[in-house]
Amino acid sequence: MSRVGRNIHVSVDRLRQLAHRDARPRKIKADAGTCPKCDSHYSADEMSRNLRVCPACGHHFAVTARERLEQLGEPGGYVELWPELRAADPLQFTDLKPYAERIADAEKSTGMGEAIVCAELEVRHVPAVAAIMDFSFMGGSMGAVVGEKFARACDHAAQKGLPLIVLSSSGGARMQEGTLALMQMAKTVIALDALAEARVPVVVVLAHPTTGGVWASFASLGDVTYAEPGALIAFSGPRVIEETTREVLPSDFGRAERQLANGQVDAVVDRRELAQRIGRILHILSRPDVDPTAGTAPAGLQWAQGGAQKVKSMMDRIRPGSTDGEDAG
Amino acid sequence: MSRVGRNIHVSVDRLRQLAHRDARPRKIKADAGTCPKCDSHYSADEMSRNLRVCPACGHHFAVTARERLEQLGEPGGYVELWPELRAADPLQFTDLKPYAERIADAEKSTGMGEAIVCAELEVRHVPAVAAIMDFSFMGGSMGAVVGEKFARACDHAAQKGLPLIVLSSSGGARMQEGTLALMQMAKTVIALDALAEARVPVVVVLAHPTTGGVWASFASLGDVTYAEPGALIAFSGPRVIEETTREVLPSDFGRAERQLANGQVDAVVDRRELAQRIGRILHILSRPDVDPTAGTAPAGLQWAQGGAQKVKSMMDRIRPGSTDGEDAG
Amino acid sequence: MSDKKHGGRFVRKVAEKVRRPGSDAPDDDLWESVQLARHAERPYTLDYINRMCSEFEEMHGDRLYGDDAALVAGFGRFHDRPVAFIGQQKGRDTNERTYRNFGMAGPEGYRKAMRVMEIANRLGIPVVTLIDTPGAFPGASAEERGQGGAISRSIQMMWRLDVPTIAVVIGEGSSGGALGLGVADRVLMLENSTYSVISPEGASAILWRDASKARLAAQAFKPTAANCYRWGVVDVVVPEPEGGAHTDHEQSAEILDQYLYRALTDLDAIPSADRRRARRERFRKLGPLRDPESGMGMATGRETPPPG
Amino acid sequence: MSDKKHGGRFVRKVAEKVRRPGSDAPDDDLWESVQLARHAERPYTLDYINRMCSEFEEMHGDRLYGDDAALVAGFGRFHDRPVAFIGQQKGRDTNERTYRNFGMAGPEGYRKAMRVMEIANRLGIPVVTLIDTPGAFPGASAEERGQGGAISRSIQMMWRLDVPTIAVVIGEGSSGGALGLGVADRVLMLENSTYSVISPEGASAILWRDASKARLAAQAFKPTAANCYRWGVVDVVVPEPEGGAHTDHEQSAEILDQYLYRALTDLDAIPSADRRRARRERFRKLGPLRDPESGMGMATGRETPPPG
Ligand SMILES: [Zn+2]
Ligand SMILES: [Zn+2]
Repeated sequence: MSRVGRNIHVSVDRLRQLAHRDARPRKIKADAGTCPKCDSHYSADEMSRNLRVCPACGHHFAVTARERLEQLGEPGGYVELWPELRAADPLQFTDLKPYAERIADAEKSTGMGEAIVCAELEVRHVPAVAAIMDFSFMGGSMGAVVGEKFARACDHAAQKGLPLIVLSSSGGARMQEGTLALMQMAKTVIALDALAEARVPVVVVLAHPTTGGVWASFASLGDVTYAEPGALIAFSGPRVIEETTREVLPSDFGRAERQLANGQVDAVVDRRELAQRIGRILHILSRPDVDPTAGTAPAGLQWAQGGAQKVKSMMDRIRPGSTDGEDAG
Repeated sequence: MSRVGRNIHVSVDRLRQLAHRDARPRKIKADAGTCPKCDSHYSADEMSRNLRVCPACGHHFAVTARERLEQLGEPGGYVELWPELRAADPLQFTDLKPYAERIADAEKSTGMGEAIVCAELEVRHVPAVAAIMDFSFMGGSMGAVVGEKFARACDHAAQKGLPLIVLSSSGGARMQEGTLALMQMAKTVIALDALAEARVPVVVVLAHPTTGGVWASFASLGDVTYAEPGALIAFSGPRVIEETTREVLPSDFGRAERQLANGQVDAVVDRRELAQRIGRILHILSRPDVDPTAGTAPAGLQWAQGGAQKVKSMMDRIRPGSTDGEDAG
Repeated sequence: MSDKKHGGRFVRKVAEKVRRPGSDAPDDDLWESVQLARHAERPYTLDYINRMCSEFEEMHGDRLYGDDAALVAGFGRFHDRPVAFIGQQKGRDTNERTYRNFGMAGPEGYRKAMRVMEIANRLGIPVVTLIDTPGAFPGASAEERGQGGAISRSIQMMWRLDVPTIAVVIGEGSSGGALGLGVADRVLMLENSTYSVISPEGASAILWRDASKARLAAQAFKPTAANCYRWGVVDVVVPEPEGGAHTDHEQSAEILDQYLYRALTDLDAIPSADRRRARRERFRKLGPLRDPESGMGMATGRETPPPG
Repeated sequence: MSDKKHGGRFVRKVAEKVRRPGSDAPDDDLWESVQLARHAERPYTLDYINRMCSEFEEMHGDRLYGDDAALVAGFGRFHDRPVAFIGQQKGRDTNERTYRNFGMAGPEGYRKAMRVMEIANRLGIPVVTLIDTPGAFPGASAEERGQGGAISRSIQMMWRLDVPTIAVVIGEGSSGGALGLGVADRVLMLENSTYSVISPEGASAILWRDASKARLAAQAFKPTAANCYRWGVVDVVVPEPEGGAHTDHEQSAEILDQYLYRALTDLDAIPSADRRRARRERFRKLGPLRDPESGMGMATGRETPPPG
């Protein structure tokens, strides 16, 4: 391996330092509020206040799509789009349990209609469309509804000229919809191009896990790609790889930090900084409010009017034989 | 390293077998006719008949640009373009010897005006424009004349709708023309896009050696890229790398066969098959003489006329509920 | 080679399969298709290309990292015109299987495919893909070099091409590794091939938590040509010689040649912008769901008129 | 920040250098420029970006193989508009130098640059490159992953961009590794920077067969801003604070900021197709030669009116 190559930039290391200040391991019976990494325990209220990140060790717990919207947007300030769409059962599929039953169960246990929530919202005062996956709904798997809602979100954002924020958390295509689920990969990739034509950016946030057909479709096509710490990002999961190739994988295989070194993501961003980071990049990429040619030059400079002759005239000022004009500005 | 990855396809291995039939090592005093690899000796006439390839071991000797034209084209059948262009000496450059003197010497010893020859020719009955470098003229280095002739060759090919054949053999930019030689990299890369706009292909043949600014500009941008066996293909040569990084390089570092495994070339082609291979790919890529929609269908099929309805009607033939038409064809 | 000779018999046979609703098909037929789709003697990508093209020149390498023998790509002379052929390539004996990595392409394969597509698009040459893979290569190195992004970008590139495109599922079309070559103006599928979100064995291990339930999984996925046609996933089912493609490579290639030539001639007549619009609509429509706003059930598949 | 404050003095000083024919310049001045161009305290790419942008977000990775710290690329907010900044990055202490690989980018660096350029072009965001490198990384692994093709494609991409582009040589601009970021609508060059086909040490070893003749080589190559301006290689020489950019990073960035803003505002006013045509012509004209058909000597450089 060359000296060039796989240097690592974890952009939010300083949050690791914060961790120790607020640390307080409390050993009690493990439940949903227990950190699987350091055994700290939190009340539901504490968890929510910490954006479901363990302040002691930085472990990122799973977050539902609606919680994500609250974390990213202004308080209470989002409009959900197409919540009414529901999965069909085109294959009349049954594995250990009929698909129809699985869907009904998921709807009951999560209170969601599907594994993705789309919404219009503002992130740090920047209006955007968000498409947010929810792992708690059948492993965030992508069937026809996820594909359709994602595609509609692309169209909607393009029509309104708004950037798209994608948050992925998925085991891949929804197998219970068979070949038709596979086709959602094509559908979502094609839909993304509406944003390219509208010249608005796509920010993708890869949450744990982003695997299979979701990583191999829209989730790997962001203009800017952030990943949450520790998120598994892979097309084939570690178990499949180990079984197929008999490789022994490192414990951090496919994890966000490693995928950063592999050149697959732009930054690993702690959830507590996520909204701020998304807001910042969207602000940077936004078009200027004022036409840059129409008089925003700093005081003391007279280059606000005129056009193609400017650099030439600037060049003239330092050209051999030309002595005038150097003090004009 | 994965099992996928660096599989090697040397496409002309069978020529190695030919070698042994015609082999005849003859140990005499080494001169220009002596093979540096196996010490076989050949007369000038034998060398020329063998396209300057050692029949005993397959070693590829250097070839001048004009010899190349004879090897590639129909006998005597090429028209040289812009032979009159000559190098200037913009920096009044002197190293161990003045640049002007080096140029004059090169012209005298090679009988060439510069390190590239451009011509219109036919390769196996396919008309094309060729830009062929000559290592014997100042190491095939690229200065303003090479850049300009190459750019004109691109324009000429594009205007005539002919494919471009590039044969590179160069140590890189011509240092004696300083920063202006560096700029020829940009000039040649930009010029190549004329062919993209004209929708004609570019076939690049990498001969020994293709290094530095020539590899890092037009030589790495062919649509189809062949390399001669054993050709060194690299941006930085092995000596520079060993001195800079203290790496110990394998003996075949940067050689054609290895660069094939690295995904950098399409095939390693023995010189004795080169004209045939170029002719073949140009023939394959050429537009059909007959409009494919205008009646070239094999007898017995009635799909020569009509348009968008065809696949649909074909589909209809095997659609559920449709029983007619299956025997129509 | 005449349509009279093969067309009638084969087409009638296929039409009967298609007519039969999937759920009524006996297990045996379905499992037979799955087995035939990966029969060791079934013609592979190069078997078709070499028979259909008068000349073929294979391209190698992605210009980035390496050359992937699990995916072949190049330019062929097909009915006296240039056509880019791209497909996964399986091997027949142990050595060749290893060399071809069982037809499981890594990122270098998809990137070689994209390189050839870009050239084809620029030169105005149609692209034909032949799909035959148990899936993209599941290996750590493939993941580290961006397997996911390679597939998604291959899908994106196929959708963006201005030239006519045809995808043919010739054997086993499993998972994103298959779809990476599957976004085309026309999608054809050989009679005994399969096209599925996952291999039956993979599904068996995941959904039934039991690797031995592959047959059950296949029955649940129903990934046959007839069903894919019914779902609207493929446009044309290409007949195979009696007994399956493996019984007669020559005849199999002849039939595919006819279907490809017909589809190409058809696509030639459609302006590029219309083709791309139809390509987009084709994939956009796939996947039935329940939309209460527009009444129940978003119609796709062959209940409604086929696309195009 | 006012032009009055810096502009007059600096511009006059630069103009004097430019006026002096290169061959008359005393050795000392030229060697001093070469030394200043790589002064350890000279501002590097991120020193400029962080001062010129109100906000900057660095992008990482080529999505293919890795992330190259020798080349930084990202989006900044510059005078209340988005601008893509891309440049080689050197390090100041030993650790950072190693981390940044001495500003010698590998293929991953140029491919990251291209990725960011593609996004900028699609979103209509101008591209500014900052050139500061002893050359592209000379390593076996870089060659095996296509160093040559990475540089040529970066050149090709810069030429193809529809958005306004500005390249600035801020320090050492040596070899194809520099030119890989150098094809732009406007090429600026800091007063004490160098732009050359090879480093003086490299030239010394090759042409004089003696590594100690770097000073002689520099004298032969004359790679100063004044000479590059005279040759037509750069359009604008950007003045540095008295004593060189390393004496005052703030002031250096302020001056560059002014020049960039001016050039950007200028380029905004030119239609994209015209800009691209001029970009092509600009590089097409470079390189004097003798053409007997058109009389002797193909004119380039500042003997004739400057381009644009
Ligand atoms: Zn914890
Ligand atoms: Zn020999």
